[in-house]
This record gives sequence, structure tokens and C-alpha cells, in this order.
Amino acid sequence: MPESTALLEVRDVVAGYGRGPAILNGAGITVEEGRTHCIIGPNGAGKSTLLKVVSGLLPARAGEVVFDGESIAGLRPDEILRRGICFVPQERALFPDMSVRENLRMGGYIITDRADLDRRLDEVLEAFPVLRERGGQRAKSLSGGEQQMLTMGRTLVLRPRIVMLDEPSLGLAPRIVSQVFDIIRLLKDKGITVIIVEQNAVVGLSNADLGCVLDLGRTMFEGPADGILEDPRIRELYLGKRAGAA
Amino acid sequence: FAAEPIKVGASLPLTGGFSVTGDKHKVGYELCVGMINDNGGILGRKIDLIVSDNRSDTETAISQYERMINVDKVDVIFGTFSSKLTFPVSAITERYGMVNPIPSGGALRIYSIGHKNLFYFQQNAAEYIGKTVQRTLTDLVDTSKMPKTVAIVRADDFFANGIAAGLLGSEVKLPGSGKVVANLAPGNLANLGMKVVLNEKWPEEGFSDWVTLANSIKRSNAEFLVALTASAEEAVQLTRALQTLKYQPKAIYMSQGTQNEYLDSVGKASEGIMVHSSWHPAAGWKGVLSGKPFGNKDFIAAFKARYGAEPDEDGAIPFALCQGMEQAIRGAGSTDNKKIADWMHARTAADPVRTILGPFHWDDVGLPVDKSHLMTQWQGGELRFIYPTDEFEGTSPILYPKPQW
Amino acid sequence: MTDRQNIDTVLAERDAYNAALAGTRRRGGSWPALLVILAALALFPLVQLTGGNWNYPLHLMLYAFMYVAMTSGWNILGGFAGYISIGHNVFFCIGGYVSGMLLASYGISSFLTAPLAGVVAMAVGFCVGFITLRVRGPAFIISSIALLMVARILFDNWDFVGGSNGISLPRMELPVQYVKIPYYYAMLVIAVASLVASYAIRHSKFGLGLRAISQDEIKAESAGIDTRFYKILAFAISAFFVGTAGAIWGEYMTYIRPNIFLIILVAANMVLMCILGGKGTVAGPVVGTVLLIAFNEFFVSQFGASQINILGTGIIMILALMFFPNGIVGTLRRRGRLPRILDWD
Amino acid sequence: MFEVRRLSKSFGGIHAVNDCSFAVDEGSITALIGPNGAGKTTVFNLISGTLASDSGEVWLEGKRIDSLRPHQITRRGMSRTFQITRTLEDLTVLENLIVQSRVTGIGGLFRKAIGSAEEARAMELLDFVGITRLAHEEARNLSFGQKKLMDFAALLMSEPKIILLDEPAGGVNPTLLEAIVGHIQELNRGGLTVLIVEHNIELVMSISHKVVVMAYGSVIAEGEPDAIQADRRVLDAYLGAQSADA
Amino acid sequence: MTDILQILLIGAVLGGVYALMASGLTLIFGVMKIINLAHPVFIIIGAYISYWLFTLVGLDPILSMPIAMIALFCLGIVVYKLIFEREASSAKYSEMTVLLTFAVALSFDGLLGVLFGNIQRITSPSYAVEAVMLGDLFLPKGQFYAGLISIALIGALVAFLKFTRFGYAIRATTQNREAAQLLGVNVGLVSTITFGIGIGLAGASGALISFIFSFFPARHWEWIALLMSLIVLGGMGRLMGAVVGAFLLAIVSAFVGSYFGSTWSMMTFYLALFLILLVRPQGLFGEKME
Ligand SMILES: Nc1ncnc2c1ncn2[C@@H]1O[C@H](COP(=O)(O)OP(=O)(O)OP(=O)(O)O)[C@@H](O)[C@H]1O
Ligand SMILES: Nc1ncnc2c1ncn2[C@@H]1O[C@H](COP(=O)(O)OP(=O)(O)OP(=O)(O)O)[C@@H](O)[C@H]1O
Ligand SMILES: [Mg+2]
Ligand SMILES: [Mg+2]
Repeated sequence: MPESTALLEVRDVVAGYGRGPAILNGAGITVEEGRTHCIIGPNGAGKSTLLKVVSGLLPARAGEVVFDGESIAGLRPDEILRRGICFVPQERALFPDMSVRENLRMGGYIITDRADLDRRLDEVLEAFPVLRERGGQRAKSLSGGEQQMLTMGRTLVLRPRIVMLDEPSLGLAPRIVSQVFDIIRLLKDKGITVIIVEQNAVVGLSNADLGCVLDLGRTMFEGPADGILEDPRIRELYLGKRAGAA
Repeated sequence: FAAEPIKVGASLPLTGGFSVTGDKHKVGYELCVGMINDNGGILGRKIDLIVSDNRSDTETAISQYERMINVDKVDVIFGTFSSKLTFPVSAITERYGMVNPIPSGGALRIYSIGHKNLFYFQQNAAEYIGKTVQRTLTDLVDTSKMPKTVAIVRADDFFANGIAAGLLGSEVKLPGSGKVVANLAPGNLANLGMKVVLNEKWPEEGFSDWVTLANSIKRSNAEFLVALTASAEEAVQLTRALQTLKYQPKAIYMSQGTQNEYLDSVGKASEGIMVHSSWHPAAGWKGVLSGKPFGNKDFIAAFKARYGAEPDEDGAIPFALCQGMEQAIRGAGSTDNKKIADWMHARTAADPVRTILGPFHWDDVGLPVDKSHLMTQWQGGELRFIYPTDEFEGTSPILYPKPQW
Repeated sequence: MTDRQNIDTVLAERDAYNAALAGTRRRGGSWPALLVILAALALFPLVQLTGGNWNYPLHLMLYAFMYVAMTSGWNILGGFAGYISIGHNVFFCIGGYVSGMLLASYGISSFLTAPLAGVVAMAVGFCVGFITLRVRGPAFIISSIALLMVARILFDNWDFVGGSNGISLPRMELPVQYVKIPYYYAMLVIAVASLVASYAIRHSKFGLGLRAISQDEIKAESAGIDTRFYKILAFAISAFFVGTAGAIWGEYMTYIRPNIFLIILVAANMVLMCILGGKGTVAGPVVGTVLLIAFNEFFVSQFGASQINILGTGIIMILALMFFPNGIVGTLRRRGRLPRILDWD
Repeated sequence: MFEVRRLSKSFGGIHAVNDCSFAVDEGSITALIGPNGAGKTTVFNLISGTLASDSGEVWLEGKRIDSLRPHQITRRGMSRTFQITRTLEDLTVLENLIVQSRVTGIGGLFRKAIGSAEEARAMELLDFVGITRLAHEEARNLSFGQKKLMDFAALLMSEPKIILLDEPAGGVNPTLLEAIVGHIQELNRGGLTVLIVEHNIELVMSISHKVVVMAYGSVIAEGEPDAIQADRRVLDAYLGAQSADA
Repeated sequence: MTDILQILLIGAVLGGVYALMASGLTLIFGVMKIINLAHPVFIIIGAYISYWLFTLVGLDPILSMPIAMIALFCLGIVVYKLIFEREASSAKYSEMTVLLTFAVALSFDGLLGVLFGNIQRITSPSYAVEAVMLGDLFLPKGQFYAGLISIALIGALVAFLKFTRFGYAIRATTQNREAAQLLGVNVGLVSTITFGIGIGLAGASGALISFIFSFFPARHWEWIALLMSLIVLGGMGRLMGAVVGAFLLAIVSAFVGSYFGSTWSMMTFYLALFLILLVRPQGLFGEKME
């Protein structure tokens, strides 16, 4: 793979919690600009841990995290965000007592130019009319799907270069799941690189360009998403037999 | 080189609620011990004074006396300040058969539980202070101008409750067994023919609502205010609140407030406020120190020379106590506490202990015989001594009615 | 791209990986050593026969036993069930007053009435728990402080028990060198009893239930645990030990008054000792108590009793919390460095 | 065996559950589905006693249970899992399981915390969900999916007669999920009654005997899986475009 | 009638002061979930600063209030950095901090005692013993000024939280720490500054109470329960709740003190606390927690 297209290069990362054993043992992922990536793997493989390392929430013990040609290992989460990597964790990360509009505004917290921020907000509300409708409502009173839209909308305000979503379809009704993937396509259309972690692997992979299998804290497989979907061994180990029927 | 020093232990409230007075007790003890040592000590032995701070806390005080007696192995102890701390400490000293000379701890109940080694170094128990208040007013104030109503407010404190019991004429009982120690009826206020229009207490710790209290006093319209504060600080707070509200009674008596700190904090507002006292610079008591005469005047001179400030009651009392104990050790010829106690119990009116607070001899329970408190009043920024009028020279006339704020 | 591995290899590797990461199970404590220590404590008062003056060490030790009992008691509610009370000395006070009033009025020794005092404390604990255990976390902590304040005001104004001036109790007539020994043994018995109870609870279904409650009450409920009953029972048991200790302490002091029992520092001591030693562990209260009393004595002997003492206690506590967030016992165990003699969980 | 009659619950102004009635037959697997915010979790909370209902009745084996406290309901043989897993974080995984086992009488309170028979059973269950190695690990250290698995294993510890599963599949790896579903079906054949809330529609349709569809707090449809899947209302409200593809 | 109005006035002016004392506490709890048991000790430090400025250079406590506020703001930041920051990632943060703040309170109590002795102090500007007369009613000037300034400060705080970008960040951090962090809020900085502001408010109220209540280092224990009852009544972490709670309780306690005796006036606070826990555990303004 030509070096130039790798926007984010995570290589041989070793990481663990506190004094505990290493959870990640040489995990890595190569992220190409403008493409959608899907990480799959069994429970406890270290998928969330990997995203935490990239976003700066968890320090790596070894390995490199190179973004846009510069190492970002050891930076604070807000510094990494300023460079353009935005992370949406597994639990929905809203401000429950703030209104929808305030939540969106918080999305643009690092944007200091007020006019610019207002313009972006308008744009997002354009893309998600529901959010405009509910502008004054408190975030916690939204339904699960609306909350997910708000999270995504907030990410759009920021216009990051990379968005990392940890199980975005979790707990959502099928109808909303398809909406979420619509939004992910929308992000891609706007030139944003997306990384998702999905247990709903078939749906995840079929909506992604590239896939990555993580197991035992290591990267077991990396390649085009459809390739992964079709590999029988991966299917047996990670996708479940039923996947074949789908 | 001389023999082993005599170790003397005292635990005092150097910090906490009683810090102002506690600190002065330390000064009083130190001054006296220093002078004795300068004079060659007692029985050829120097005195080694160990003072520790009990933070005005009961449990700490107890534990410190335990420590002094068992670990530091002191020969003699000096008492602590306040009834609150003295009460429990006296049980410890009694257990070890130590003489407990008490500088301050006037509540009658302390002397009612059968301890044999207590010796009080002030005029009389708190319950009888009311007598001094009563006599001051009857003797010095014209009957027609006498206040008709009185408000009595007090800290819920051992000492203050004691004074209140005398003034209100209540029974002093031992809770639990219910034994009546003294029946003080009808009480000094009743004797004065005054009607009690407000009787209120505030908690001993953590009270800060002085303005509301002052407002209640003002609403009662009492002509005479008896304010039984437990410490100088409380006296300051209450005075300020009363001043703010412009409560104008004919007279105010407080149980604390002779201290210079009181004057510093309230300034002119002190004018006309009466406070009882055990000591006054004008009192011409004659005492003895190291076998030589050493009276009140000498004390004042020595105090000024050493500290460059005027002494007050709280320096004088511990000094007198130390003076008395010096005579007792010398008299007993040893630091054996049994012998010291026997010697002290053997004092009589004719052969008393002689101190700058006057002569002392004690009854069986350890209260002084035949002594009563003085009444003082702040006049022109000075604490004047107004009653009794016949004991010493230098008595000032009473300022009555109290000038308005 | 990594090479495609055989499914079996992956599965085998998974097993190896799992084995490597597997957590280890806890070991048990060592009993013989404990029995030796206990025997030594039981024989210690014999030193008074040597003729030296050991009153102060005896005093300190019985004081330590008392705090061991109170802290272990506190730990049942605060450590196991996770309800931190900064007002537990209310039960200390109740115990002291029940036995104290019986002693003062009828002359019955506290040694006899201490269990009764404990039961009264327990009953009060039951009632109080009924109200305050409805809230948890910060609100419970605050309610416990309020309980302390309310009790203080009530006792201060209750003339029957002598109000804020308190009452003095008859002394036990014994020669000076023996006078502490009965109290020493009484406190030792209470301390050992509290530890045994604490151990038993920690290893029972009840203890497991309490620990579940400390984590998530809704989950505990839906796991079939009667949380309200468990909590109140824990509250009552913990009040029992604190109350019994108070009963003996009152007679030992020969004087009881609200501000001996009902000052926040007594409660603070319980909390501190427990946290320092290790909240929710059986040995923690002992370790914490011994350390804190030792520090305190050290300060007193070095600097005399003064504010430095308080400053020192505060700083030690900060350091302990920063470097031993789970208490000494808890943190050492996490790091696998806990001596076996302290591993009672 | 188990029935909900005219249950209602509102939060402030929101009618989360509104006059909701349905029944679950003994020995069946019944699925409760519906869009996000339909009130499914709230119904679970009302049934299990975690929340008090505003009105309505819950009947279990011919007795009303709506005024009982949660632990009493659990003791009658009805256990549940939580959508957002609740773990006893400081307890080990093993203890998390043991806690669920039944305690009888005051005497039982002071029985040994971890009996050997219980332990054996717990280890068996952990082995089944593939997290044996975590048995002595504190539960806080589990990944999202591992917690879900632990929760499921713990549920079975109490040997319930009826279980309520709130989105058991969310976040669980598909391979493992198949095994779990197989296990549920096996238990069901042994007499266990199951009420399951799940957004994984494929799973729902393949295992359930009856499907209840909720929207806006009320039941809008009820019936056999096939009939439900063809129901227009359900399609509109819930399934959306995605399942139309399937 | 005059009587009642008079008592109401006394309670109300004191309420203002309590409100300021409680506002910093509430702010810190709201944002960081720290129950700052050391809050009263910081108030006392503020009072000492004003006391010494008054005693040594004669600076009026109201004028020295900004100095006390800034000094305590800095102290708060130092304390936060040294002690609380490293704990912020711990799972049992809220519980740990109760104990840590307790330890901090103990340390400062001891330190102040070593430095200044546990001697009661009070500043005596002339207005501390004067009153404004409103017909028959009087208004103690000291309390009145302090109450007014408190309200102004609280108003400024509210505006700051509502309208500034930093205020947004503070509120966001309050509600979801991790999310705020992931949106680029430097939550470490926000926490530090918020803690500083909270302690700064403690300093300001210290300056104001320096002429209303006498103080000494160990005094802070007495205020803990009182302040706690205020913030619980209002709903923990709710600024407006604390303010309303403060006024309500101060007024009720003034009535209780006047009609039932001073011994019982403090009881108001604790009984109110129990009542509210029984009836509405989330406080007057709090929202029901699960
Ligand atoms: N805070 C923590 N402390 C210690 N270990 C942890 C912690 N969080 C996760 N782990 C461990 O790290 C491993 C990987 O966890 P991670 O959350 O990255 O898994 P995951 O791949 O996201 O799984 P899932 O699909 O279940 O979310 C797990 O074995 C888990 O036990
Ligand atoms: N504690 C609460 N306070 C206020 N509103 C609540 C509460 N719990 C639930 N709700 C509201 O009640 C409605 C139903 O919620 P519920 O969680 O039961 O939905 P659900 O069907 O489980 O949805 P999902 O599939 O997203 O889990 C929602 O609108 C939700 O916002
Ligand atoms: Mg994960
Ligand atoms: Mg739900």
C-alpha cells in the first residue's frame, strides 16, 4: 500500500490499564484518507482499547501512532481533537441537561470564530431537520435514535478529518441503524475519514471500504471489507455461521 | 549540682474555645515558677514545668494528665482551666491520689462527688457568685432606681449554668442518682425583687446567631441584663450584637469580660458593663513567695517587668495557685501528694495559704472558706473595682445607670 | 496483510492468551500467628506485676482496642455496604449513656450492661437506618453529619442525663496499678468479637450481599437481595459494636457528657482509621487504628500536643489516600504484596 | 403464566408506557420489539419492580406482583438483565455470579459466601460464555461485551422460571451470540419462559414463538413472527427500509 | 408585626451570606462531584486574610474581599493540582474526595492553628456594630452589606456560567466529563479553574464573615453541617437551589431562635435536612435520580 495515502498509521501498539497486563499486544491499523474502516473482533479483543489509545484517553506503552506524518502519541485528548481526530465512545456522549442546540454548540467548542460556528451549526441543522425541530429540548429527553443523530450532528459541526465511532448501531432499532449508516455515508461524502467498531459485523463491513480484524490484542487481518466478508475462516471465527445466510 | 528537679505538669486549653484564658494561665504559671527557680527552687530542687495544650478538648485533657502522671512521672500537677475540663480531670487525679489545685472550675458539682484532693483557688463556687451580684446592686443602687425586670441569657456551659442556678434559685442535682447538692432557692434575682422576663441559653459550641439573640433580649425590654458568657470571646460577640441593636438597659452584668482583649475588641461599648472578678490590681492582698512577702503589688510589678503588659485576672489566679502550691510543698516538706494534701487540709483562718488573691483555707470538699468575689465595672476604658466597698482602698463608685450606646 | 492463520491455531492461541491474562484467586490468612498475637495481648497486663508503671501503655492499648471495635463496626456499614457515616459516634454516645445512667442510678457495672447498651444502640440504629438509608452516596454522608448534630443538640438539652454538663460516674475501687486491667480486657473482648463478626460477615452470603449493595443497589435488588433489610441489619450490627465500646469507655472515663462522644473528630477517627487501613477489608480497621494511634503518640512525644498534631494527621491522611487509595491492606493486596498475616478476606 | 394488564407510567409529561397489556405463555419465547423510546425497558422495569407503575397490574402465576419489591419478584423465579449492563464493579466476576444465587432464611444469610457447588456451576456458566479466565478479575475491568456476557451467565445462576432479557445481543460477538441463542432455546425446551427485548430482528424472528410490538408506550401489534414481519404498521414504525432488503 | 418583619430581616440578610458560603461548595460539587468538606476551612483562611489586612494596615474587610478572593483562587488551584488532580481518573473519585477534602480540612486546621493559634478573631470595622434604621426596624449594617455583596457575586457567577464560553465548558464538564474531553474541552484545566473559582468564592465569603462571626481555625467543623444542609435542601450541585435553601433556612432559623430559644435555632438546619431526605431526596430543585 503506498505510504502517501495513509492518513493515520497505528503500529505495534502495546497498551494496558493501570498496572495490569498488556491488553493490546502489537495492534495496528492503517487508515486511508476519505475511506470508511470497520474494525471487528470478539468481545474483549481490545477494539475499544485501541480507539482509546488513538484518541489519547489511554497512553500507549509502546508503538507508534502517526497522524498526518506526525506522532500524536502522548498528546492530551483535546490536543488530538484539535488535530482533527474525533472519538465517539461506546456510551452516548451527550450533555443530558443541555438543550440540543447547546449540545451542538459544544460540538464546536474548539472553534473560536463565532460566525464560522454559526454557519456550521446552520449547515448541520440543514442536514438533520429533526434536530432543528427539537432545538430547545433537553438532550436526555430524546429517543435513542435522536440521541445518536445528535451525536453525529455534533461531530459534523467540528468537521474533523477522522471520526471514530465505537459501535454506533448499538441498541438502535433497525430503522435507525440504517439511518446511522446513511449518516456515515454522508460523512464520507463530506470527505471525512470514518473508523467504526462494529459487532454487527456484517452490516458494518458491508458499509465500509476497508476492514480490520482484531483479536488477542493483535491485528489479525487487514484488507478490503468485502474480502473479509467472504473469507470463510474469518466468517467462522468472527462473523458467525448465520452471517452466511444473510 | 542540686537534686532532681520537681516536675510539675499542667494541661491547659492553649487553643480552642478557651484559648485566650488558657494562654494566660500558662503565663501565670510560668511567671511564678520562674521566680521560684530564681529564688533557688523549693526544698533545694528546681521546678520543671511541663505545660501541654489540650485544645479545650475534654478527652485530650484527660489523656494528657494520664500521660503526665504515668509517662512523664510528674511530682505535682497544676489544674486546668474551666469547669468543663476540670470535672473529668479531677477523677483522674483522684485515682492517682494527686492533689488537684484548681485555678478555675467553680461549678459546685465538681466538689460534690466525694473527691478528697481538690483545692479551689478562687473565691467561691460559681453558684454563689450571684450573691456578689445581688449585694452590689442592693448596696450601690438606689431602691427606686432598681431595675424591675431582668433577662438572663447564658452559655450552656458548666460555669455559666452554675452562676445561673444561684441567680435563679434552682436546685443543684447530680443527674443519675438525683442527689440534691444544694438548694439555692429563692435565688438572688428573686431576692432583688426582679421579674425574669427572658431566660435563654445558647449551645456551648458552634453558636453564631448573636444578632437574633440580641434581638430577643431587646424584645424582652428587660431593664437588667445578666449575660453569662463562658469565654471572653462570647462576651465580645454579645456586646457587639447588643450595641448594633441599641438595646439600652439600666445595667448589664457579664460573667466574662475582665480581659484586656475584651476591651480591645469592643472599645467604648464596654462602658458601664459589670463583670465579677476574682482579682483586681487595686486589691491590696498580701502573699508569700519563697518564704518572703510577695503581694499583689509585687505581682503586678513583676508581671509588667517580665511581659511589658498589665496583668489581668487570668494571669493572677494561676500565679496565686502556684504560690499556694509552693507553700504547700515547702510545708509538707516533700512532694508526696498525700502529705501535701494533709498540709493543705490543715490550713485555718489563722494559718492560711497566703497568695496574691488573699489568704486561702478550704473546707472538706475543697472550696475556700469565707471568701467572696469582687465586682468590677468598665469605666472610661479601665476595669474599675466597685464592690465590696470596704475591703480595700481604691474602690470606684458604680456607674449607674449604664450609659447609652 | 498478515498471513491467514489456521482456525485451530487461533483458538489455541486464544486459550494461551486467556491463560496469560487470567486473574489469580486470593489466598487465605495464617491463623497460628494470629493466635500467638492474641495470647500475647491477653497476657500483656501481667507486666503490671513487674512493679514498673505500665499504666500509660495499658491506656493506649485499651484505647486502641476500643477504636478497633468501633472501626470494625463502622466497616460493616461503611466498608462492606458502602454507606459512609460521619455520625457513627452517635451510637458510641448512646452506648455510653445507657450504661452510664444505669451505673449512676442503680450502681450496675457497665461490664454487665455493655451488651444491653449495644442492643439499645442497635435498636436506635435500626430506626435511624430506616430513615437515612433511603438515600445513598453524598446525601447519606451529609445526613449522617446531620444526625450527629441533632443528637448533640438533643443530648445537650436533655436534663435527665445532665444536659451538656454531663454526669460523673462512680469509680471502681481498685489499686492504681490494676485499675485499667478490667477495662483492658473488656475492650479486648469487644475488639476481638467485632473482628470475628466482621470476618464472619465478610465470608457469608450476607457480606456478599452488602458488597453488592455497595456497588449497585438496583442490581442487587434484582439479584434477589432484600437490600433494605440487609442495609438496616448492617447498620444495626455496626451500631452494636460502637455502642458496646461506648458503654465501657464511659465507665472508664468516669464521666460522660455529650462533647466527649459527639464531636466530629471521634467519627472522623473511625472513618480515617478504616480508610487508612483499607475499607471493606477485615484487617484494615486494625491496621488503620494501630497506625493512626501510633502516629498520634509519636507527634505528642516529639512535639507535645499541639496543632502540629492535627496538621500531621491531616497530611498523613492525604498522603495515605493519594498513595494507598484502597487503604494499606487493599492497596497492598492489589499489588500482591500483602503479608499473609493480614490477609483475612 | 405471566400477564401485564393496562400498565401505565409517565415521567413528567412523557407517557413512557401507556395502557399496555400483553401476556406471555408458559414455556414460550416471547419477543417485545418496538422503536427506540417505545417503552420496552420501562415495561421491564415495571414488571421487575425496579420502577413503580402509575396504574395497571402485573400477574405472575395467578398472583399480582406489581406491589412487590424487586427481590421478592426475583425470588418468585423471575429474573432479568439490564439493557445498560449493571455490574458490581468491585466484585470479581465469580462473585457477580454467586450473588445471584438464592439465599433462604436468616440462617442462609450467614452461610459461606461461595459454596463449592455454586462455584462449580458458576465456572461452568462462565466457561460457556467464554470468560472463564476473567473469573477472578474485578468486573470493572471487563469490556462492554464481556459485561453483557457476564450478566447473562449471572442471570442463569438463580435458576429462574422466567427470564426477561433486555437486548442481550447488543455488543456481543456474532459467533458467541449463536451459542447463546442455542442455549436459550435449549433451556426453553426444558421449560424456561423467556421474554426478550431485542433490536436484532433476524434473531427475534428466528427464535420467538410470539412477538409483541410496542410503539409510543402501547402495544400496536401482537402475533406470530411471520405475521408481524408482514404487518405494515410494524414495518413503518420499526423496521424501516433495511429489513425490506432482507 | 414589626417583630415578625424584624426577624425576617435578620434572617434574610444572613441568608445572603450563607448563600455565598454555599455557592462555591455547590459549584465544586456540581462540576467535579467533590463534596468539599474543606470548604469552611477555606472560608476561614479568607477571613484570616481580611483580618490581618485589617489589623496590620487597617484595610476595610469589604475592600480586602477581592484580595482574599484572588488569594484563595490561587490557593485553590495549587491544592487542586497537588491533591485532587491525580485522583480525578479514579473510579471512586466522589467517595475518595470526601475523605481527601476531610484530610485537607484537617491539615489546614492544623496549619492555621500552628500559625495563628486557635484564638477567636473578628474584624471590627465601624459598620459591624451599626444598623440602618427603617422606621422601627433596624438592619445590621455589617450583615446587610455582606448580604448585598454576596448576592452580587452570585449573580456574576450565574452570568459567567450562562454566557461565556468557559461557562459552557464548565457546564458541559459537569454533565459528562468524558464527552466534554472528547469535544476538546481541557477538562483538567476546567476542573482546576472551577475549583479555584469555588475556593475563591469561599475566600470572598470569608472576608465578609470576618466582621460578622468570630472565627478560629477549628471553627470550620461547625459550619460543615450547616453548609451541607443548605446544598442538600436546594438539590446538590444546583446553584439556585443553594441560594434559595440558604435564604429559606436562615429565615426559618431566625424565627426558631426567636420563638423557641437559641439552642434550637441550629436544629432548623438539620431537621430540614432530614425532612428533605425523607420527602424529596433529590432536594427542592434537584431532579430525581435513579
Ligand atoms: N478499565 C479496564 N481495566 C482493566 N482491564 C480492562 C479495562 N477495560 C477493558 N479491559 C480489558 O481489556 C480487554 C479489552 O477490552 P476492550 O474494551 O478494548 O474490548 P473490546 O474489543 O472493545 O470488546 P467489546 O466488543 O466487548 O466492547 C478486555 O479483556 C478487558 O477485560
Ligand atoms: N427515568 C426516566 N426519566 C424520564 N424519562 C424516561 C426515563 N426512563 C425512560 N424515559 C423515557 O421513557 C420513554 C421510554 O423509554 P424506554 O427506555 O422504556 O424505551 P425503550 O423502548 O427501551 O427504547 P430503546 O429501544 O431505545 O431502549 C423514552 O421517551 C424515555 O426518554
Ligand atoms: Mg468495546
Ligand atoms: Mg430499552
